[in-house]
Amino acid sequence: MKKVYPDPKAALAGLLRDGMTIMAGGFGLCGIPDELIDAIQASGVKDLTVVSNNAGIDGVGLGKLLDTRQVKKMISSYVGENKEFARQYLGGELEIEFNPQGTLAERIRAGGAGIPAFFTKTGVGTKVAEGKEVREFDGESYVMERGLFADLAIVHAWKGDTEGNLVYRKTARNFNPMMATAAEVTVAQVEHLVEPGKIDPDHIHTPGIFIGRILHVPVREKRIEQRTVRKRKEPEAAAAGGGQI
Amino acid sequence: MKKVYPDPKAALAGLLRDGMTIMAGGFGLCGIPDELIDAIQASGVKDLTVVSNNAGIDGVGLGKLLDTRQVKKMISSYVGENKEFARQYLGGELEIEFNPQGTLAERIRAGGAGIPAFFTKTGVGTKVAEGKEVREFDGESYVMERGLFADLAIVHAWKGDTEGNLVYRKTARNFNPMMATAAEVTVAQVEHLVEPGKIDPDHIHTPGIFIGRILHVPVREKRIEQRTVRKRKEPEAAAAGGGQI
Amino acid sequence: MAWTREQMAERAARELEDGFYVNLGIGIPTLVSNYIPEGMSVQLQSENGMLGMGPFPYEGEEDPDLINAGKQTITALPTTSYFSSADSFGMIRGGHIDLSILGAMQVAQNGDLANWMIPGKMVKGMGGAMDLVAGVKKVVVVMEHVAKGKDGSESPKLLKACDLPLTGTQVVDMVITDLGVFTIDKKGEGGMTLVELAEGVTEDEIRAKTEGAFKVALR
Amino acid sequence: MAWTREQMAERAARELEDGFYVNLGIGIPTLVSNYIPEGMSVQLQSENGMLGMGPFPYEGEEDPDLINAGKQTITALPTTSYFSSADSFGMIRGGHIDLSILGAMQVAQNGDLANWMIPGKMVKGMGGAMDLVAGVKKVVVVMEHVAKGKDGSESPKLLKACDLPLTGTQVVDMVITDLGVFTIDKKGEGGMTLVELAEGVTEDEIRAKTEGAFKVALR
Repeated sequence: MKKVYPDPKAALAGLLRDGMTIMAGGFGLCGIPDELIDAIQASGVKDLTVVSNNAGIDGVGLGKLLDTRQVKKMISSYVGENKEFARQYLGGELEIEFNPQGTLAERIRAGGAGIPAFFTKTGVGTKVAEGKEVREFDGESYVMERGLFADLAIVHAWKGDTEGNLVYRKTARNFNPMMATAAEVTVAQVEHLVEPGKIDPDHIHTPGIFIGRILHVPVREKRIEQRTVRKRKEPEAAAAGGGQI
Repeated sequence: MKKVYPDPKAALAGLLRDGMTIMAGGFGLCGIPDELIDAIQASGVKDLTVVSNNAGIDGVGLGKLLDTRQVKKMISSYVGENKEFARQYLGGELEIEFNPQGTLAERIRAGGAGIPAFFTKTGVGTKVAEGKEVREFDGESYVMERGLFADLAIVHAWKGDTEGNLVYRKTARNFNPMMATAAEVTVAQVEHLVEPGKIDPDHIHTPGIFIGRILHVPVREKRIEQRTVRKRKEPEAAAAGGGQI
Repeated sequence: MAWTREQMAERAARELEDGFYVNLGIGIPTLVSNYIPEGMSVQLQSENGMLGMGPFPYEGEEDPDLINAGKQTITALPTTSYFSSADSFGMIRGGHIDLSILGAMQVAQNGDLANWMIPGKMVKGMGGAMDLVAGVKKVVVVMEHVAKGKDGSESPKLLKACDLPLTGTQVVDMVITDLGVFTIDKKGEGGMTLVELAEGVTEDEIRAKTEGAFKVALR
Repeated sequence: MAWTREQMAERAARELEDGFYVNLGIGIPTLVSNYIPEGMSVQLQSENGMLGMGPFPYEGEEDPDLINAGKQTITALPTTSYFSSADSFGMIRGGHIDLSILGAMQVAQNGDLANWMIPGKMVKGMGGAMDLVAGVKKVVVVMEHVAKGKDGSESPKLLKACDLPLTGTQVVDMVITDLGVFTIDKKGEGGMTLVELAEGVTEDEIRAKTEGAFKVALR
């Protein structure tokens, strides 16, 4: 039972077909399975429904699949950074289903955990609840949301072993762990591929059972969407974006 | 904002009242918050509803609260190892609500995650589904289960920092992480208490936000319910209980 | 000659496939781990929060923080991962476990299973059994063909319909008893089929000891 | 004199309490982190999966794997923990975050909030805003008191009812504008109350620029 594949093309061989649903991990450009996205672009597969919190930016990440018009529909929470996306959407060439970010995360988690539907406060009384069942529990209103399950999930992890056990790094974790559980087949690209036993079993974020195929991607430069820094001379308290004293 | 308390009694001060609902982590005797249970026993608080996968064994863990008749109702999945439990139950002194283990785990996780109800295949067509809504999704039947939320959760972790970030060890994790999220106040006992920054933030299982109070419990002997061993001379393949070749 | 417990476990092990993730119940199912064919990668799941369960520890090496769902001390393997009970049953309920092998009190010809309570007796609880049978892709029951009363009487366990409270409805794919092997078309209309006989056991003997209807298609 | 952006952020910071876990939106809310009183422990949550968010990194120390919900590079603190988006929004939806400070296009007198889309314009999506306003214990909106059109016209943002698509219904507890501070009894019948005026701003000025009904109880 070999899970390790030599390159992105091999790792996706036999898994792609027109009209399929693909989940792609990542938040913005952080923790995206970029090499697998490249291979999907190269394959030419089309009419895809893509479940991903964002849609990449122009020419990067999922933006590439938009450039080549391989995507029919996006299921996302925020797609603001992509001009080609806007063009196709406004031109009626691309369908979009917006989900609140937490509802999207929970729908994916539910799909992977055998839960076909759940109730949430999020979106009650808004467009998001239109056409959905709204029910009261203990005096509060909740909307019913459905689990999501894909034909294929592609995820990015920092470290993985040949059994498919994965560890994510910092905020590059985001949607990857749930997506890994919510597809017929999950393919993981990892920055460091190690032998079983090299990862402390208490540190594993995604157990190998969820990973059908795994691929080592050599470390390369990762893109930063919003490079924000502070000057070395500035006092710490003056830096925006967070603080704890 | 100090979360660290010097002893179990102090850590529970002001939190206990008759008739309250308490979640207690652990599976069997593994990963149970035993020192906190002892302190609850000593407090004399009564008419408790206790949510816990098991009910301890006679004189150990939650078994202690049964001995002193402080428990009115158990919400559990399996309570087989406790004679006093059986006596009180058969005598009508103790109420029990059995939940399938996975349903119990998910109800607790839902309670902590703001999900009042969800659907599951587990228990459809059995006593467990009686009186509950059963609904079809995509041709399969599912039963609706409700989230669980307690007044107090007590959990055991291997390591914690003063901010309340927790790490569990091996299968002592079990119900502890979900319970930590599903109560008004959660009190954690930890074997090792460290300063913030001493735990790799990628290794934290329970973020400190969920922990209201934390307590260092010195390492002591942990009880084993079913000591099962193999002889050193036996070939590995002959050992029951698991195997991988 | 009926099969021994070991032979039943050995037969059940033939349902394993390379790369399978498997949950084994208490009793005979536990023995199945002794018959995993060499060179086959099979990972055992323990529903209390572990994947990649190893053998029992050597004496003196027991770790109270490392137990299986039967609360027995066990060991880890290089492939091991630990997780919470919610994640463990997400794995089970979500259909990620390939095979569950477990014991039973009764199985009906439509795949209904009863293995958790006897009315009037002390009820211990269903533990994870209901989740496993509802969620796991393939469910194999290993049990004695008949129940033996204290007076030596025998009563069938393979029934038209279970009379004990159910653990799950239409959940069993295969039943391995000491007398033979049955498949069940649990989601369809195909019913129960006798597909193997233990050495020296006749179809007639099985028919006499089975209440549920079954076809015969020995292979 | 209306409050500046910094003064609005400073005023919002007065809603912080020791031990609070807080989620800050983009824009003025982000500035609130500059006004956390010394000695007060406040942990910032970033909904993409982080608790204990630190300041922006020094130049050259940016880590592409460490960003906030606005996709900006940030840093960690000794208290930091990372988690998945599902766990992050479990935290939010489950009511574990004490305070959310965010911007708005419109707020209604009953606490309805609109801040995610303008019909006819390109819709970018609601991101985590709907989850935050539905789940966080206390929601504080920080915004300009009126919207300014390109022609210099002004239109009120504190309304009887929002006309833009809603982000949440009855979710806002407090509104801090450049002119003053309002509280909203979002779950009750108490309506909206003006409780503070920016220095030099009069009740009349606010009344002229506010469509929603409000009581006055200056403190």
